[in-house]
Amino acid sequence: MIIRGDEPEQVRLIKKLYKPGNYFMQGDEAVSYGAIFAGCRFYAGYPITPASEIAEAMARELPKVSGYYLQMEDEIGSIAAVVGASWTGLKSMTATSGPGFSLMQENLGYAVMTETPLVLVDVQRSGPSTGQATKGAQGDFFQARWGTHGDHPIIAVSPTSGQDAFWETIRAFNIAERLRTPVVILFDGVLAHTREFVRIPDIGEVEITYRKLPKNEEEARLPFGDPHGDGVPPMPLFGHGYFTHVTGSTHKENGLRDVYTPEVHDRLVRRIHRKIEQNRHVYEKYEEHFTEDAEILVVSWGVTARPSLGAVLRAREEGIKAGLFVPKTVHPFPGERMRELGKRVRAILVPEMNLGQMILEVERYVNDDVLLKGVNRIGGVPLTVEEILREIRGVA
Amino acid sequence: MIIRGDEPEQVRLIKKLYKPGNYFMQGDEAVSYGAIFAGCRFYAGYPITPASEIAEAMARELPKVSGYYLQMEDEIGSIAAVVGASWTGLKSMTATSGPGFSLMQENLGYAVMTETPLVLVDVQRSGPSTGQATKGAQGDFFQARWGTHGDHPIIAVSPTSGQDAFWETIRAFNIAERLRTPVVILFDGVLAHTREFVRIPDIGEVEITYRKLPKNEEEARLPFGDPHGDGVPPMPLFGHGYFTHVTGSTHKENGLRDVYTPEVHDRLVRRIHRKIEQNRHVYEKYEEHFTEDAEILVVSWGVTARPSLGAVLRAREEGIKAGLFVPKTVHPFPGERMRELGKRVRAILVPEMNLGQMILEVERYVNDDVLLKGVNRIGGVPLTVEEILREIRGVA
Amino acid sequence: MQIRFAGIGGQGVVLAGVVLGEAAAIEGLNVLQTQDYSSASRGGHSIADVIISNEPIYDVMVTRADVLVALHQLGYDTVKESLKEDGLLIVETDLVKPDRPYVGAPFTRIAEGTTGLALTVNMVALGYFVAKTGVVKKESVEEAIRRRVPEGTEEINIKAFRAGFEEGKK
Amino acid sequence: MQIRFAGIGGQGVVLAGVVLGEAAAIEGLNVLQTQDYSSASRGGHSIADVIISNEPIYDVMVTRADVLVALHQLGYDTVKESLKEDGLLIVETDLVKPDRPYVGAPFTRIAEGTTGLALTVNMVALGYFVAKTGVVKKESVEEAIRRRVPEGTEEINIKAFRAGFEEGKK
Amino acid sequence: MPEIYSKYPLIKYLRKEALPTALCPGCGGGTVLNAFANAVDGLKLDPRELVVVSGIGCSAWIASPYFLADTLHTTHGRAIAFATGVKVGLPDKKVVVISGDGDLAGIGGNHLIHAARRNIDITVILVNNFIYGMTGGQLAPTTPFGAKTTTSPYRNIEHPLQISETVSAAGASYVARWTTAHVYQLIESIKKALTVKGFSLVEVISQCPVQFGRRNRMKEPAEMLRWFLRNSVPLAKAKKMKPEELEGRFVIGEFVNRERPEFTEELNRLIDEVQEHFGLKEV
Amino acid sequence: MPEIYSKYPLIKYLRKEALPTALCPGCGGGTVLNAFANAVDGLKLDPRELVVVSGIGCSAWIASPYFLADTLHTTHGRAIAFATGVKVGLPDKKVVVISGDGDLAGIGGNHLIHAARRNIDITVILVNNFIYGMTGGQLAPTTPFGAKTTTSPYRNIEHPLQISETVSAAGASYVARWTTAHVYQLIESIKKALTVKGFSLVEVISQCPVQFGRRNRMKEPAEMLRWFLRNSVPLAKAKKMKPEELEGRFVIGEFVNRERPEFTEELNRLIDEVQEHFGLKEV
Amino acid sequence: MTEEAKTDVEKNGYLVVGKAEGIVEIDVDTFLCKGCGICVEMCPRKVFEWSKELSEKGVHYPVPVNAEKCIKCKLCELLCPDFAIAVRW
Amino acid sequence: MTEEAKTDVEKNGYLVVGKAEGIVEIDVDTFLCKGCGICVEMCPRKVFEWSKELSEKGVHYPVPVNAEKCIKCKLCELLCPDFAIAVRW
Ligand SMILES: Cc1ncc(C[n+]2csc(CCOP(=O)(O)OP(=O)(O)O)c2C)c(N)n1
Ligand SMILES: Cc1ncc(C[n+]2csc(CCOP(=O)(O)OP(=O)(O)O)c2C)c(N)n1
Ligand code: SF4
Ligand code: SF4
Ligand code: SF4
Ligand code: SF4
Ligand code: SF4
Ligand code: SF4
Ligand SMILES: [Mg+2]
Ligand SMILES: [Mg+2]
Repeated sequence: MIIRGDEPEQVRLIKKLYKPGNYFMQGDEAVSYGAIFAGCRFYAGYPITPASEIAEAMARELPKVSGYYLQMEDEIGSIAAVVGASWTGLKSMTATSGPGFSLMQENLGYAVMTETPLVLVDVQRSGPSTGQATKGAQGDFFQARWGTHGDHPIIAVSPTSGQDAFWETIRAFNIAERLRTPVVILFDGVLAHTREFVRIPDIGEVEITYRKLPKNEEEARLPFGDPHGDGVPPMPLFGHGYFTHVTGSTHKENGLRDVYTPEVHDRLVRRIHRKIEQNRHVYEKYEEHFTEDAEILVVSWGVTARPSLGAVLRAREEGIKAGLFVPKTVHPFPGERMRELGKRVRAILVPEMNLGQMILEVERYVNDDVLLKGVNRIGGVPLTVEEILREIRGVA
Repeated sequence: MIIRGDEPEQVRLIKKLYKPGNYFMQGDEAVSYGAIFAGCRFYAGYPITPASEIAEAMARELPKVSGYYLQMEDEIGSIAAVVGASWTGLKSMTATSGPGFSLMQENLGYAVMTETPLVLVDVQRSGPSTGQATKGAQGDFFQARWGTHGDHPIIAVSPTSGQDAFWETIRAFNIAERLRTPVVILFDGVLAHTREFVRIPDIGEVEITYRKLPKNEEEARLPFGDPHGDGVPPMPLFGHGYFTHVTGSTHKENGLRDVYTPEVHDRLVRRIHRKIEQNRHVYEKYEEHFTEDAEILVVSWGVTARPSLGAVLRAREEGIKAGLFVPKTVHPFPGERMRELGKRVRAILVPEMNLGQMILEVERYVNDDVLLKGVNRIGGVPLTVEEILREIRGVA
Repeated sequence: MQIRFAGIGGQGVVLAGVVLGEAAAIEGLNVLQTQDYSSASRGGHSIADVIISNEPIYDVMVTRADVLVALHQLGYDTVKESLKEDGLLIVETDLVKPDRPYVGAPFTRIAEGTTGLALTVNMVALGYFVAKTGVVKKESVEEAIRRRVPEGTEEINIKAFRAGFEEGKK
Repeated sequence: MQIRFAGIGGQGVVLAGVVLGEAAAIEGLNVLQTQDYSSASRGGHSIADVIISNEPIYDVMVTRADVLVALHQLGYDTVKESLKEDGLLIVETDLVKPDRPYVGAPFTRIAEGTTGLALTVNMVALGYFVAKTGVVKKESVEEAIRRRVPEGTEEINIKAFRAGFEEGKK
Repeated sequence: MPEIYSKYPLIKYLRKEALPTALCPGCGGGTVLNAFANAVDGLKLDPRELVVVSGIGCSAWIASPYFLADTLHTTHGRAIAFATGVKVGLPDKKVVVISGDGDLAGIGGNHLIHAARRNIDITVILVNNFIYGMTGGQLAPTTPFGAKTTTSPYRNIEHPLQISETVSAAGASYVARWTTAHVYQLIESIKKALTVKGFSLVEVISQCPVQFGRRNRMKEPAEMLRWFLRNSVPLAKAKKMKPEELEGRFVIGEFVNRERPEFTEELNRLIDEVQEHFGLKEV
Repeated sequence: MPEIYSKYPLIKYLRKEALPTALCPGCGGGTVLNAFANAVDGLKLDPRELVVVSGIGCSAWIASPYFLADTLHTTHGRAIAFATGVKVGLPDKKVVVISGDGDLAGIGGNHLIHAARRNIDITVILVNNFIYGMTGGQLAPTTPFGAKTTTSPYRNIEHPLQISETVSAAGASYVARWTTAHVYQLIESIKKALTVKGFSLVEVISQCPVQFGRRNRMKEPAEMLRWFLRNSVPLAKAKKMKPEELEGRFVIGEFVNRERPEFTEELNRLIDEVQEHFGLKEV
Repeated sequence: MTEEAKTDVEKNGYLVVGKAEGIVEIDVDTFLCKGCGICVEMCPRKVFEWSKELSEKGVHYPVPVNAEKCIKCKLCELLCPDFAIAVRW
Repeated sequence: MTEEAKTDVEKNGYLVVGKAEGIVEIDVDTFLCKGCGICVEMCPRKVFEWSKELSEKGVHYPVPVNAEKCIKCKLCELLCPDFAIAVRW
């Protein structure tokens, strides 16, 4: 049985349960409702601050929509169960924070290698290690990119508000399904625990994507092939009599292990990279404000994008030609657009709740003659409009 | 009891056991002997190809020098035991490969946060996921830098031959002890299993560093202070009656948890970063060949540095002004030297057994007018002199 | 307006913030509510922030509080710096000894007197705050309480809220 | 000189490579020895490479083999492309059917005949190889065998090596 | 690729293109595969009704890729956790985990225990060969006290985990231990395990002649089988023996066989209740 | 920081500057700390001879930072593995792990079992409050069947892990279970556990009034203590009862108390043997 | 505070002392006490009563008003999660 | 190959067949067989003997020369790790 979020029965349940309207809710809840609207019907997780509210909301809501909530014995098992469930056709998710994200890295790599669609929410908290467990941060930017071993691509999106979290979660599921790949949501503890208005739409307003299934026996026999040239193999789900073989070892197009032939490895791993590279249109997303004529560009992401916007607006009021660039898909980084914007501005500020991570990506795309400066804050307290504004004034 | 590798009894044992001379041995064995010479007397690990030979050598040799070999139930437990042992004063090590390295990330971050000296050998194999388990690779370059959650610094060294592995292991221990920090050895499966001559020196030739111990009660009361201004607190070992409190949560100089005060977190995490930043002289190391007049610079590391040198030598024979830059400490990356060299050359080639990782670091330090090109190979087979030479010729 | 509630774990400070936020939401105002607390236990400080505005809100934290409602010395000490010079300080007078001008009452005793439950102190304080500031309507708060408190405890909480409101109106 | 031994797991191909490497090391030559095998089990191919040279060795793998010693069809098929056009091919004639000129003998049968143990086939082949190429001295190999084989099996292995050597001298 | 000539009909359960297996000659893993095929055949199960999950190790290769069903070859130690997701998604299929002692009871021991506790309807066939076979014969948490391995070159100073006993304590519905030499009983136990509703474990003591036998004076597979036969003690008899007497013995038989609520059934029942409670059922 | 006035002499074992603890009013964790101090005092142990290790959770805060000894506050679930390294490095010290059910038997269950198997001389005091307290009251692997938590808002459909029973099966030298209400017996058991050579576990059923009690109709700490007293069954009696009768009961008492070779002793003995064998001993 | 025949209750800074001459002295540290009620509820002799006033923590604390009934079982002292009680004689 | 009174042994491609008319037919697939010896050693009736020649794999394989002694216990078939044996009647 495959539960599709757009089945009439599911639509009926959702319509009955979730009246469109504005709700005062936490960011974590917004993620959860986003997941349910996107069709997520399997959640396995392990409690951790500040992601536990996602688990709690899923435990409460999933049974209502015939979905499964599981609490596993740890985060390693959680993502493992999510992968297993995904192969049965369930849209699946887990959520965690830094320590759990570290533990999930091995199996996240497995999901990349086996091309298993799933969504992993990392609600970033102040690290390293246990750090300040109840405080938010943006310190896992590069862990999301490089946390698992070996060459691998990854897609990560990062919401900038509760409302955005609802929609970005849906987008994350759609990307995961479309490209048969895990997608990380780089959320943060500040927004996770912030209550705001979130508009819950009618399910009819939501566009939902499903993974490609094999059209025939032949496609089913090549679970890791590329029959459509888009790098995305149709996924022969378990339980349909396809006798699918799935392994995290290097495998041929038919799924069988071949860990000795260099060409097999090269072909597989490069195709998995190419799949992500050639489908930028599926996931690339950024927001721009006043970039047409900006002289000072603020590049920010996630929770910090919001005070950054406040600061840019204030700077404009003061007559400073400031602009804002917000990558919403942060991995792969929208480098080309960054390069273009970098050519037009005099100074770039990169506010982040960390000691400078996204700035290292920005650095790769901008020339030496642009002043590049981080605006960094650690300790669990978000950057404020005032602080960012001060930095803008400083380079104005 | 603290076992110091330079105690007369230990020196006697080593002199008796290991006669100076050339031995035909695997890279993994060279690492093991290096560790023993450096004073490593505790090893906890979990078998994994291609790192198991390190465990096997340690299991065989450690009892001879009164050291402890432990096999744990997994890699998470292995690095945990290593941290525990380090706090009793034992120089401690673990070794693993990709999947295990992923699992160790959480506790590697704990070691960074608690400033626990230890050495972690990652014998890189061909990933992602289980990939080609018996084949070597260089795909964990950035995982070593960013694998654990939250803002953290890391030091990683990477040997280029069996002989080098012996000495780099000693250097890794010395850095770990000097800076009270974990050090990663980015080794690889090719060299790990390659047998070559390794000269084992007399123990008298080996310079060995030990961690700073508190000089008095006052220093002991501040296990996370900075009494000497070098960012490195003396380490009050367990079992000495200091009543030391150690935590991976944000803590004050006295070790007690304070996870709410932003300044405490900021002070701690920035000092830990500063400790690494301000002590570059302790760990920065690179090799240069023909860089004085090079027009084409090959930048390579680890196992690939060796065919790179072969290729540069051949290119010189052919009259091509090629040079070679080999970071031996790969994290923090020797960026300043890279920047200097980058200014002098026309083209830079970066051969690596991956899809292009160190090249992303190089990119940050060189101008757009330099031709920058990766020479990449995955699939488990090392790059050859001939292949790299071909690329050099291609840009000559 | 930036409002900050400060107390210790167990005083229901976060719930007070959530109810206030919900009340503002009911009135169609822009509102953002956050909190800061010790790891899940009851000894440490507990802070709830509410920003209410007619404009879009860009800050995700209270930067300078217009009102600080302090229910416990520990909470007060933790955040007192954030209250504007001309801000309004409301305190639980038995448990907070402020070092600047304030208004307030023995909210815990009022709670015990009204509902028999010390832990309704949060609603008493909220009532007092609403009476003093008028930032939201009494009725909106009562509706918000009905939505947000555990089933079965609505009336008791509203009772406490009203007691505080009365005290604030004095 | 680049030498490659190829067989299947269980034939002791790696040990042959290691012994040859050690022998070269004993003679003070530069030597580098690597291997490639299936994950710990016996069904798959098993390859051992040895590079012996008077010069420093920069490659960490055999790029073009001067000699290929093939003990099994599977190993042969896996690496036969790497043998130089004018390279020397030595095969276990019962188990490998090469598609190019070769020399060789039924090494397994010789092993069984000499030591009673099929698994000394590696030493037989090594002896044959040394006889044919002379790249290292017989005595060095015998010393290397003593250092490298499990305690108690030195003599049996040397016996097999000598049998192969004799066969190679024929 | 030569044609398979074997007249053994159960070969139909295998992925022929992958044969012969990559396991060593005489590896007990092959016998376990044989026994498993017999059990499936005996129960007349359509392999389309099976999903087989494994971790990493030689024993994890038993079904991956050789058994012709949906097969999920996962990461080291995590097979049961993956299988949990599969079972929840496909509650009507038989989900089977076949993997090694190191994989399931070493690094993966926690998933084993918690799956047993949850009593999820998964059948685990744990191939206990006392060793980490695939990585070259290192100490396992099942290695007998005193035995030699590449990482206990002098002698093992640790005690082996009593897997069946521990999993019984954790709450499984069915637990049995046999050796490969007890192949008839083994087949019967696998059949029972596949039939029981709830978590079931069949621990199979199995020979690794190459990595264990060779270092412990049993080079020939058959020697190991004889060692198993010689040292096996039926559970009933073992209960009357002292711990010292049981040192180095293999207690065989059925440890538990009991009815307890099964996890996926409970989960689906809960969903029903909740939908009932909130009036979500279609009328 | 006000002075501590308490006349209770055992307060000398605590880090006074950190008091009062950050635990909730009536949290059983405080009682466990009290009992542990009593056991240390009763044995006249110098706290310099102790190293206390914990994971993450409210119960992990019992000794970190409150108990005045070398204290290692580690990562979630891994305390026993860290403690293993400490014990090997300091074989003559008493190494104690005090942490929660989720920490030690949930995520960390595998280290628990393997330490028991290895029989390393570590004393584990496992505070079982049926819940993930610190993270706000989510389901734990110890939560009773049917109970409500924030992640089982309708009812828990899983079965709780029988920790003491499972660890006994895995091979510990000493295992006992008490509740905080059985504080005298608890102190005696901790004393025994600290004295026994080998791995020892004292499982303490403990009240979390805030995250467990509140959601399961026991808001007052004392109510929970009375619940413990009402439902406790001594081991001897429990052996005569049926599983159904034991549902929801707490079996208390000593599960095992036996002598087995201890790991660090064996390890040091092995070193001795090896050095002897290679003629490395100084003459 | 209730006055009982044989128990003297006095406050000394954070300390509340109940003395039953010749029998027992029971001390409660109101800085440490969090008012959980375990002592009040579990004392087999109902030695404690709740304070009327709030402590600095904002909680009522136990007052050993009936110290003379104490059987010195020390249960209160041992169960107190906050080391706030000492029973001495 | 040993010739026994009642057993006919013949080779058919990779298959070695031992037929004892009216009793049993035992087939060994020498492509699958790895020569582990389990059947040879564990057969209660010593039905198998080792081949003189090596198979393609380089191993000796079992030849059911004494098929007529077979008691059809199928132990060889069930124990064979490589599905190489079929005992049929
Ligand atoms: C995380 C991780 N650690 C270690 C390994 C290496 N590894 C592969 S198989 C194996 C042991 C397998 O032992 P077991 O499960 O007993 O299987 P066997 O090979 O003995 O059948 C190990 C340690 C790995 N693949 N992943
Ligand atoms: C890897 C990881 N996962 C999750 C967490 C979050 N976490 C902190 S404490 C805890 C539960 C603690 O439960 P328990 O051990 O029972 O202690 P209690 O608080 O109940 O005393 C969890 C899940 C974490 N810190 N690290
Ligand atoms: S190493 Fe052991 S377990 Fe692995 S295939 Fe060979 S015999 Fe079997
Ligand atoms: S949440 Fe529960 S376990 Fe944690 S301190 Fe409070 S009462 Fe104790
Ligand atoms: S038990 Fe301790 S903390 Fe609780 S009320 Fe009594 S004195 Fe106070
Ligand atoms: S010692 Fe016993 S009787 Fe006395 S006050 Fe305490 S609990 Fe009551
Ligand atoms: S048991 Fe099977 S593999 Fe082994 S020798 Fe007999 S036929 Fe060959
Ligand atoms: S069926 Fe039994 S008797 Fe017949 S050959 Fe096989 S093992 Fe021997
Ligand atoms: Mg095994
Ligand atoms: Mg708990």
